[in-house]
Amino acid sequence: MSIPGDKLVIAGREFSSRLMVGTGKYANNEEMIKALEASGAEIITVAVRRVNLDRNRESLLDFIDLKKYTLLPNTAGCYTADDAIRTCRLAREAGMSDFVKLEVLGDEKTLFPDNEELLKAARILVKEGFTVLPYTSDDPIVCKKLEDIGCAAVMPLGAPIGSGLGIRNPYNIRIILDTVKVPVIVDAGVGTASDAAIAMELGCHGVLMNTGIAGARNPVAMAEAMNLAVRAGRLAYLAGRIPKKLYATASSPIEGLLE
Amino acid sequence: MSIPGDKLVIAGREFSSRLMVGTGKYANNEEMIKALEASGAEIITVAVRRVNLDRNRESLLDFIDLKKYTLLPNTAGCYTADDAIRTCRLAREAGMSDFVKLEVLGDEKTLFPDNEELLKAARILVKEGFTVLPYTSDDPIVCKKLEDIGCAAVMPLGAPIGSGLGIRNPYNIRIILDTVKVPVIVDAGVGTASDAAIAMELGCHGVLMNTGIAGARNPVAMAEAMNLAVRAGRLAYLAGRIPKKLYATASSPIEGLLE
Amino acid sequence: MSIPGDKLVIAGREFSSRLMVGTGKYANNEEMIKALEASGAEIITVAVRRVNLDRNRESLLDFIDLKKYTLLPNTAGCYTADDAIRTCRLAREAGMSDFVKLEVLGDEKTLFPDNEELLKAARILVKEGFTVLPYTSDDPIVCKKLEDIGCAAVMPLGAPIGSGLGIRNPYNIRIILDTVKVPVIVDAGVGTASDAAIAMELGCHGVLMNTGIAGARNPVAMAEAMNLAVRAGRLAYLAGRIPKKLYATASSPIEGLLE
Amino acid sequence: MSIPGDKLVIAGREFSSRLMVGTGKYANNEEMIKALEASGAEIITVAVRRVNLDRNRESLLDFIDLKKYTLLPNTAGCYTADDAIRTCRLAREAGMSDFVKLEVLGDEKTLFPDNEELLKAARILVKEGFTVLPYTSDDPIVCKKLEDIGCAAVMPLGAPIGSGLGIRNPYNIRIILDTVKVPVIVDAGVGTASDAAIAMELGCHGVLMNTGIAGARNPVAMAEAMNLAVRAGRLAYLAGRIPKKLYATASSPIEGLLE
Amino acid sequence: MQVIINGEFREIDPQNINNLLEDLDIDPRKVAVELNSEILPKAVFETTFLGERDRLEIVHFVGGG
Amino acid sequence: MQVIINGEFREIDPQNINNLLEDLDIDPRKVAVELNSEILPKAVFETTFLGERDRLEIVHFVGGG
Amino acid sequence: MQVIINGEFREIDPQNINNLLEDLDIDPRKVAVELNSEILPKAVFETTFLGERDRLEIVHFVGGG
Amino acid sequence: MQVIINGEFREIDPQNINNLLEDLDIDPRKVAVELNSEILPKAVFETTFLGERDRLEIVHFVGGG
Repeated sequence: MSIPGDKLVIAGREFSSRLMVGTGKYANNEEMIKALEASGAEIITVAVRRVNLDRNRESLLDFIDLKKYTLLPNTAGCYTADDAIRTCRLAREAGMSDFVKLEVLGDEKTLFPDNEELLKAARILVKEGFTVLPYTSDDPIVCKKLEDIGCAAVMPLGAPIGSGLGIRNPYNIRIILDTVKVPVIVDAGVGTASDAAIAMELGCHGVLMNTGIAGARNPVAMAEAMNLAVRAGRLAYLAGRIPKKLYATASSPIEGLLE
Repeated sequence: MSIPGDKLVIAGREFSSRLMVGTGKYANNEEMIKALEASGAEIITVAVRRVNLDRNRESLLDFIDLKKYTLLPNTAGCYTADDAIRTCRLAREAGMSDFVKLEVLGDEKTLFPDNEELLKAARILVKEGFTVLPYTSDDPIVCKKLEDIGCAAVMPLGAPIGSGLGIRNPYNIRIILDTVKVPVIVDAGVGTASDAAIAMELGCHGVLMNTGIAGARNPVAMAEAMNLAVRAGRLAYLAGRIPKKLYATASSPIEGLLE
Repeated sequence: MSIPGDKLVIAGREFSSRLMVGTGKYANNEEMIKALEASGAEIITVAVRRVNLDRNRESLLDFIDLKKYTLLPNTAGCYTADDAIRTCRLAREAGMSDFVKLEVLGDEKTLFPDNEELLKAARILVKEGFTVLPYTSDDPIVCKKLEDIGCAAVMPLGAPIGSGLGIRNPYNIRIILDTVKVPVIVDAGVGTASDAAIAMELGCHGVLMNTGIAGARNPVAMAEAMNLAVRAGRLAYLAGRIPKKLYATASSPIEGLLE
Repeated sequence: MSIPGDKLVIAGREFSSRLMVGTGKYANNEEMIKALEASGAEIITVAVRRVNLDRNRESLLDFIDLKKYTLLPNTAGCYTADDAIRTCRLAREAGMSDFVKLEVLGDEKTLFPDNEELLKAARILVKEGFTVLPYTSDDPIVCKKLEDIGCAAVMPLGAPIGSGLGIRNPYNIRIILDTVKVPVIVDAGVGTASDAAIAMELGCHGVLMNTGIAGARNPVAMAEAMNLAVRAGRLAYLAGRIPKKLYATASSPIEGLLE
Repeated sequence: MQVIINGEFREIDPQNINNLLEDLDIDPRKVAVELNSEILPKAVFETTFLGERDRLEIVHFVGGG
Repeated sequence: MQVIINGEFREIDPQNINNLLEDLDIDPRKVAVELNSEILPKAVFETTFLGERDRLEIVHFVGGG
Repeated sequence: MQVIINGEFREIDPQNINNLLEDLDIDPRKVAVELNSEILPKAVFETTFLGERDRLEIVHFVGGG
Repeated sequence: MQVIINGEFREIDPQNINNLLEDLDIDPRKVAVELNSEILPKAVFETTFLGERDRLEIVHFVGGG
């Protein structure tokens, strides 16, 4: 159930799964691990936070098989380029990898990116050798700038983080796909399986989500649903759908009808 | 990759796949067979036509493994209750089964059902012991009448046959799902994978399609896409999606942020 | 502010306004009269009910200027052809006019039409010389039958009565407009001004509403909004809108730019 | 036909019309003037271009009654903050007014704003005492920054300039309306009357368009349609629409039905 | 004698429809009348007399959509 | 003698349905037969003989949606 | 002497901006003028004289969106 | 002596980073350390000794989207 040789390539690394998932908001680590399994994801996002000195020292890394999953540390919670840069440097030190999901947020209510600060941070981080995957708006001009700066992909939002509204503006996503050559990964807004399929049918190279899975009544089942949906959407995109028409076309032959 | 015990039950018969596919419009029988395989369908629709006395006698049944597939003969091309009834009787005789996909068309341009004639035909066919699966409009009142008549399922259209417009009016489909107890199967209009997923996410019990697969540039790949999409949509429906919100909710914790 | 000679013609009678409004659900008669004025409507619907022998004898007709408004009695509340026919006959007797808004409802939850009964009633009423304006589904096949029976217009619903969902399926409305020659009037579902404008932009000949106005916080202001919106939509339809494009076209000249 | 005291206030100046229109792309000046009249607009945009020394000296200002219309010079065609600033300074000199529609474009295909450059230009122009009305994306974070900088309004695009796609992402427009206190004027993308009505129903304070009118088959009629639609949408917004419901509510009484 | 008007039993004197409507303070021009399931043209209101157990429906227009 | 099969005139010898299908190289298990507008159960193919001017419809399943 | 007006070389006599605009048949109230990349207030049109190789931009309003 | 770790004052003995992490029961391979706003490569954990009033940030990965 896959297309031979159809790989997602980011910064020269190949991935078979086009679904990236977050590790936040699960009831417990067991549920999280089961959901990661069901999702088939190879890239998982993590946050960088202070070690809590008063609580048990249990670390997320005790649960995650790093042979199986590529960690993508994010800069969630950063509202300035400086904070995001600092977080990326710490993430690299902690994770021994250059991959970062760069977020610079504009406000707490929308969690929309502050693209002016995002561009600042991206310019510096790319120079420092990071593989930058920026979370941004569905703004083709910003995406083109991020590509020109040297980001390894662009990750426009479909809708606000955790909103479950799906892709609010497929037109912009299509324009972004026409505009940049790096992978386009829809990040944020996916609420259900069809949202993920739609992203892939538009031609996106991948989808990233967290709340859509972790917040579902049954996260493991939803993880599997998203796994199937991303593959369904990708296959449909490659298969070449029928054109839309206002009127009908019969699927049974006219010839040989009884008289 | 399936939910144990989640079966589609029609007239007491259980099916594991919720995708039903047509056998029309394929380039050749080999392609059709490959697409049926990829779709995972267990129920396939066929048309009833005169044997062509001047051509080779090759029959569709020479290609289809009847242990694997349940035939669902349709009455495509019938514009009156009488024609549809006659076709159903012939189908039963030819196929040794009571299952029929009842279509009574209103005009050639839309191929929309003539529900007045459809109801007439259904009343007679149910009395004659047929297991009637009627192709109808997204009209809750007609669907309720069809259920009351004794049809085994209702199959409202998502959009015109072969149009690829997807589910034009999800509101009516939802109302139909609230209104009848028999399985609701979206028949016609599905153009791509997400359309099928959306039908299942609404709570539909199955999806029936032909042109969406056979008309794709790569029918076998699209058949697999539809297979995955129907399962994705069903799983998402059962998993319980997150609610939609206008604003965001963070997926990474606030606690432990650097200062 | 109108297009000379652009009239709505129903059964040979000319109307300047393409907005028809109901008279139900107003806080009081004064508010209703003000709203009718603001709407600019010339045709208003009324219901037929028993005179309440225990209450004051005040009649709706004491408030409505019949020189200004054409009454369109409805058969709201009728669930069979017989009830609707009986109500139409009483309405003609009470109102001395042949105009009737024919409704035969299918259930109380959706108030969707029972088109099978509707067709029965229409066949009889047209024979009895009524000018029949039937409330029906967005079903082109039923609309064509109603035209062939001799109805003076068809009035497909945009969405359930009082739902305010607007036109749920513009595709079907467009097909109906392609299919019949009598006026197509969207009846039911309009929730706000843009819904009415959209109906007219599709090419509909008129819009009928009640709850959208009477249920607004300020019914008189909403009545004026609907009046403007119907004219705006009609004008836009006649003016010929620009085509939709994925990409941009500059509205300022390139020539003469500074260097 | 208007709400007493409902004025659009920009930088302390009051306007009765909430529709702003461009002066580009008309077949001739006569048609343009007629369209301006029909639109009821009080603010009209103009471009700044070199005088053509080889052609007749006829100036746009020979045709426009400056007692009636407020000129809003734009910086269309500028791709950097510097060009836009230079154009604004020339516009002020030529027009003796501080009002400018600030555009800094990102590319020629989408004509989407380059918000990074836009913010740069806005910071300088506001300091120089300009009344800045910036054309921007439907990005609440950028809009908040523009307000904080001191812009007199924000003008997010509904869709690409001249695309006629309407408001592609009403969710973002709603969030912008929640986020800023200055007037929100939808600029670009309006293709027909209902698009303008929808913008106003969302709560926007005004709409700006050019191609939607000038590009229509009959620009003068479309100008009137837009005039009516903006007023209809505004009135509907103020009147308070009915809530949307999946099911129906009768508009005729149940009491007094025949038995 | 007893008749049924709009579903209610009523005790009235023998009389024609016009008198009845007058008694009920109803303007005949604004209503329609059904007598024993037959519609009664206004023209015969004067000449139609009520009998024991007659069933009458008297309807008029009310606000509706 | 002459019969009409699927709308075409055909000259055939008097015979039963099974023989006819055999001559036409048609597998009886995969078709349904209508004789003069009456459906013919497979059970009676052997015992049903064609007569002059009989109208036959022989149908089977083809690809359809 | 030679100046560049709106990108084109032009041979003109030494003169002030007002005279130039007059020669060019341009209404000074309806244009803005940039001299060697500096905006020229209308107030100084009279007192500003053109020199060899000066670069002038003369702009006005045209239809735009 | 007193240092500030993740925003909290702590009384500790003079020691190097590795010892500190050991005392805190933290696996050095799974964290990153910032000393007085400078990131500290793991390579120098052994050779870096804490001084009075040093400010330390010790971070690791947690679940996030």
